[in-house]
Amino acid sequence: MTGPAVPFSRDDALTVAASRCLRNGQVCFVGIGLPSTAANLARRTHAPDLVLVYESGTLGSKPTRLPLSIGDGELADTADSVISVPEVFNYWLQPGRVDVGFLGGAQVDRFANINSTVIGDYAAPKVRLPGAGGAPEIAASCREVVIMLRQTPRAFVERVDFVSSVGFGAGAGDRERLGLRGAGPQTVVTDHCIMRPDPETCELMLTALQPGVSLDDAVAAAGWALRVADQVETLTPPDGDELAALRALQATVAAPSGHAA
Amino acid sequence: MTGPAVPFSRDDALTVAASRCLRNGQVCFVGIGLPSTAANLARRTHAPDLVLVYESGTLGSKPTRLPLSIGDGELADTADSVISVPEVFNYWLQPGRVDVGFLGGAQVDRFANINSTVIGDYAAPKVRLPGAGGAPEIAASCREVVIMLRQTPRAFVERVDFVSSVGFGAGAGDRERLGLRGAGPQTVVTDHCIMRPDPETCELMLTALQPGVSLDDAVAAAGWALRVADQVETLTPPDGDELAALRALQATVAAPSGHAA
Amino acid sequence: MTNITTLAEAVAELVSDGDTIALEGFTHLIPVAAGHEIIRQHRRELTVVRMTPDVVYDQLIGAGCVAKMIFSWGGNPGVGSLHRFRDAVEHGWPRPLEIEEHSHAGMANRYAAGASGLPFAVLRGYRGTDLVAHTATIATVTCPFTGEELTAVPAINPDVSVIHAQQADRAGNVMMWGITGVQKEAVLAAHRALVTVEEIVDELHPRPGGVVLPSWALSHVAHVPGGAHPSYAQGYSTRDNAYYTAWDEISKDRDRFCEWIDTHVHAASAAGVGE
Amino acid sequence: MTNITTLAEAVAELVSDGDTIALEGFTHLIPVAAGHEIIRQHRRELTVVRMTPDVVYDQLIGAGCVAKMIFSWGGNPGVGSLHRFRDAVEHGWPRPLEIEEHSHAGMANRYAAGASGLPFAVLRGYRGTDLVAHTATIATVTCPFTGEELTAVPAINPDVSVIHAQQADRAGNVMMWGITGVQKEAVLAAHRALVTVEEIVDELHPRPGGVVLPSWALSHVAHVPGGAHPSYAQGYSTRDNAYYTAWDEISKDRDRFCEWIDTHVHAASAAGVGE
Repeated sequence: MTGPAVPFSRDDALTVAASRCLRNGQVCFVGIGLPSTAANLARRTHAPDLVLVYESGTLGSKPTRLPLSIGDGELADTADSVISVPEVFNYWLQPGRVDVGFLGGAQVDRFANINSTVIGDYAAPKVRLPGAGGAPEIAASCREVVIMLRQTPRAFVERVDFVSSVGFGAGAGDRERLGLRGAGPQTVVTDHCIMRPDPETCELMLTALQPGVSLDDAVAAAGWALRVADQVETLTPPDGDELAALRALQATVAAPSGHAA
Repeated sequence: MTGPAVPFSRDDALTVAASRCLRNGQVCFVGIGLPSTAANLARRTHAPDLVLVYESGTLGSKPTRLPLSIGDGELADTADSVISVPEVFNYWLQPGRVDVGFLGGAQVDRFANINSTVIGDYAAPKVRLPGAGGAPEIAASCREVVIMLRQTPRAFVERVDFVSSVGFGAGAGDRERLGLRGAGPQTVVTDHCIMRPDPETCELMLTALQPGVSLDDAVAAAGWALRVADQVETLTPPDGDELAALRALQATVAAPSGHAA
Repeated sequence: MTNITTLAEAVAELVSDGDTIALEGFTHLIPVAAGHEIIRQHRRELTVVRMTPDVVYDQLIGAGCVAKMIFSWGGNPGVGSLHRFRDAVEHGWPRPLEIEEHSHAGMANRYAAGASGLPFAVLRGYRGTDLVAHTATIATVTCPFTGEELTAVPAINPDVSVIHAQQADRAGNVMMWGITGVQKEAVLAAHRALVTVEEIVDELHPRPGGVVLPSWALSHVAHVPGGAHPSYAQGYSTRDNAYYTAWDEISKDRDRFCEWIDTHVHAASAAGVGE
Repeated sequence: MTNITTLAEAVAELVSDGDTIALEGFTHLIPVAAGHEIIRQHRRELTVVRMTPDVVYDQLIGAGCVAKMIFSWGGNPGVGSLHRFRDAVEHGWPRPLEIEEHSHAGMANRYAAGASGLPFAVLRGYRGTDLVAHTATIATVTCPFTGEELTAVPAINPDVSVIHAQQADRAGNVMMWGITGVQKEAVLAAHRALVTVEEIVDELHPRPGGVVLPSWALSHVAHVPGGAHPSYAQGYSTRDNAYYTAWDEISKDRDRFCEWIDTHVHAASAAGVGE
């Protein structure tokens, strides 16, 4: 946290805050996109021994550039082991060997349930999204889950249109009732704030603000009456090292594809 | 079948007769011991493209010497692919991809059931045998089974003391009732004769005699009143090529272990 | 034993209207050329299965080959939506698309059960999700030892599975390496299997991470260099990320899509892939 | 992360009286030295699990460490019977041995279920055999989609699994190759896992057929060159077939067996294996 302030975007703040959720030595199941950027940033800053597991079957990947897809050859080339997709889900994810599941989505609701399936009615959708992919079992089986998503009232809703992956269902006790073994989404990181589940009710509460974001703005950017914790801290801004590492990571993406269009 | 007669033992006749049951290009699940010798003999004589599968997880092994155990390094070194033991049973044996299962045992009964578990009572055994190993599912799932065993009235019994692997159970219709997919033991090769199941009753019937064995001797060497088919042929004796290949195979065994005894 | 044939012959022989087919690949080794050949041969009423349907399934759907899709994640990886898939689901164009939607864990286990000759697989999955209410092929099963209730999904046994691999030998044994996804399971679960390969070699040399499929587990092998483009074949090609990006624009518009299919699929021949 | 320790420390820390332990290996890579260390440390009332219990389990049984054995084939491969096992089952010497007997397919699936965090596995197995009547851990389960009845076996989750591998790196990641049997499943099914290795290397280089177990899936790694003797470690040693043959005579006689254990196990130290 030393050095002069460096300019950063909202996405930078989101990515850096998410990367800080990962501790060195943890095993992290990584989705592609922002979660992958945040996890790889953590590996290049405070968590060099973070173990990255991708659902394509790479255990312990140490990519030198940001993978563009879950099946990027870089992930296989740098992995401790490449295994089959059934094995990654059955032998590694399902028994609870993974510490942190890192997920995004299209919608997140008050109880941290995730929708990545459909906006509107399932049978006659307004927007058909790609679908759940690996997320339902990642959300169920990892010891804990970190959700990261840009915050708008359309993305953060009272009740998701479709529960693709369970956070806390309808509230306290639901995970236990459903037999979901992990602790669920303990942290939701947005470009406005950090939310954590109320230990009693499991409802998401704003617990920290991104630097430069007001409490009113952060609450207004949720589609429900977002509760605010008694103590709200403001996150330390991304420091120079973090931003330099992030820029270096981002710079690796454009290179391999000749014309990025 | 050319050349002058070459002397051969009862075991030679048994092994050669069993090897002749295998056709070129078939996929054969091989147990260690006599079945492995017979299968490797077939590969070196009339069935060079016989595919050998061993339960240790070697697909398409082409051993240059007789393996001494199911997990002989030679089987891995010469395999098309080495896979895990769960995979060999689940992905390769269980779905019925294997043409022929080649089994031995301590006892075989009138309906070709195999005992490799115990002589006497299970709870207070006279002789505790090694156990079923891979045989129950080999006997169930291979398209057909060949049993090979030296014939004595103690080994060929009316009813096995313990059904380790099902041949035809109590008779016709039992395999279907049990949901066993393969056709079961279509051939039992002994040092006295060949037995095949009666198409109606599934009871084993003597259908061919080993060369130099009388019908009376063969029937007397079974512990039940062995039925005899209307037509009984006498097997062609092992020819010079077969015996030469068998001797060459057997010669590979002693070599790797310094002192054989 | 395997039949080494041309792609056109293999598809003509193996794929019929109404079949359930799986063209598997996990970003790596996607059998795109085989998908184009299926479009060229005007197959219809297909049920297509894949964990991660991407551009080639978008093309099959837009070309009207597909009646139903069984899947767990349908998108353009790293880019966004599949517009032909969305158009079919949202507006029924060019025909309505029935969907059967699972999670990755469920799909992987469905293939594994299919490869194992079992009618179903057991997993910890789907509990609490809305997939349970919308997908008929999710059920429960009770452990006979502990009484615990678990999720069951039925085996997938495609009529035809198609994969792309790096090498085959002249006897038709196949080897792939790098990320090999669920391809072995897809092949072993299928009634018939086609493998397109980058290269036919005299001998397969074992490699780290290499997965070998013996010829006796396959129906046909076809020599189709570049057959995974725009995806990649590790050791032979790199991913054409620009193609995926460009597809977003091409596929947004029905006319532009149709023109693209006419030019790049129908007017092209299977041989044009590089044979 | 893994703890690289001596064999004696690892066994002392991981194995307690009454534990369920699996020393897996399929002819290849059998963790014999670890078995001897368990005998030396006088562990008692163990339940020992293995698909193919062979000489080292005969030694554990004869030494009185074992209350129960869960297995599918117990013999001296290529030689014949296990005389200490038979003596325990047939005559209760040195103590009665409870057995829980399965088939290979069942045991492999029990480990796989254990590794998968499931309470049971489904297979086509055992139907019509007398194992069903004598083994309580064989049940049936009905497919919720087809109504078909299949066999269910419960997961095995040993307190400790022990395997032998060729190499570990200094961080405790392990690699084995050649016939690797059910060892990955045995390790992943266990609450605690110990791997003895032939060599500690600076870096693991991927190999054809190589199976890597990352350090975070293991409890302890111990450097025990020759730790699989008389079985073998591909690339490091060959099988000592004469030992297996000689064991037949040694183990036939109770006194001779006891003398052998005193001389070759108790009087030897773990270090004597080659560290």
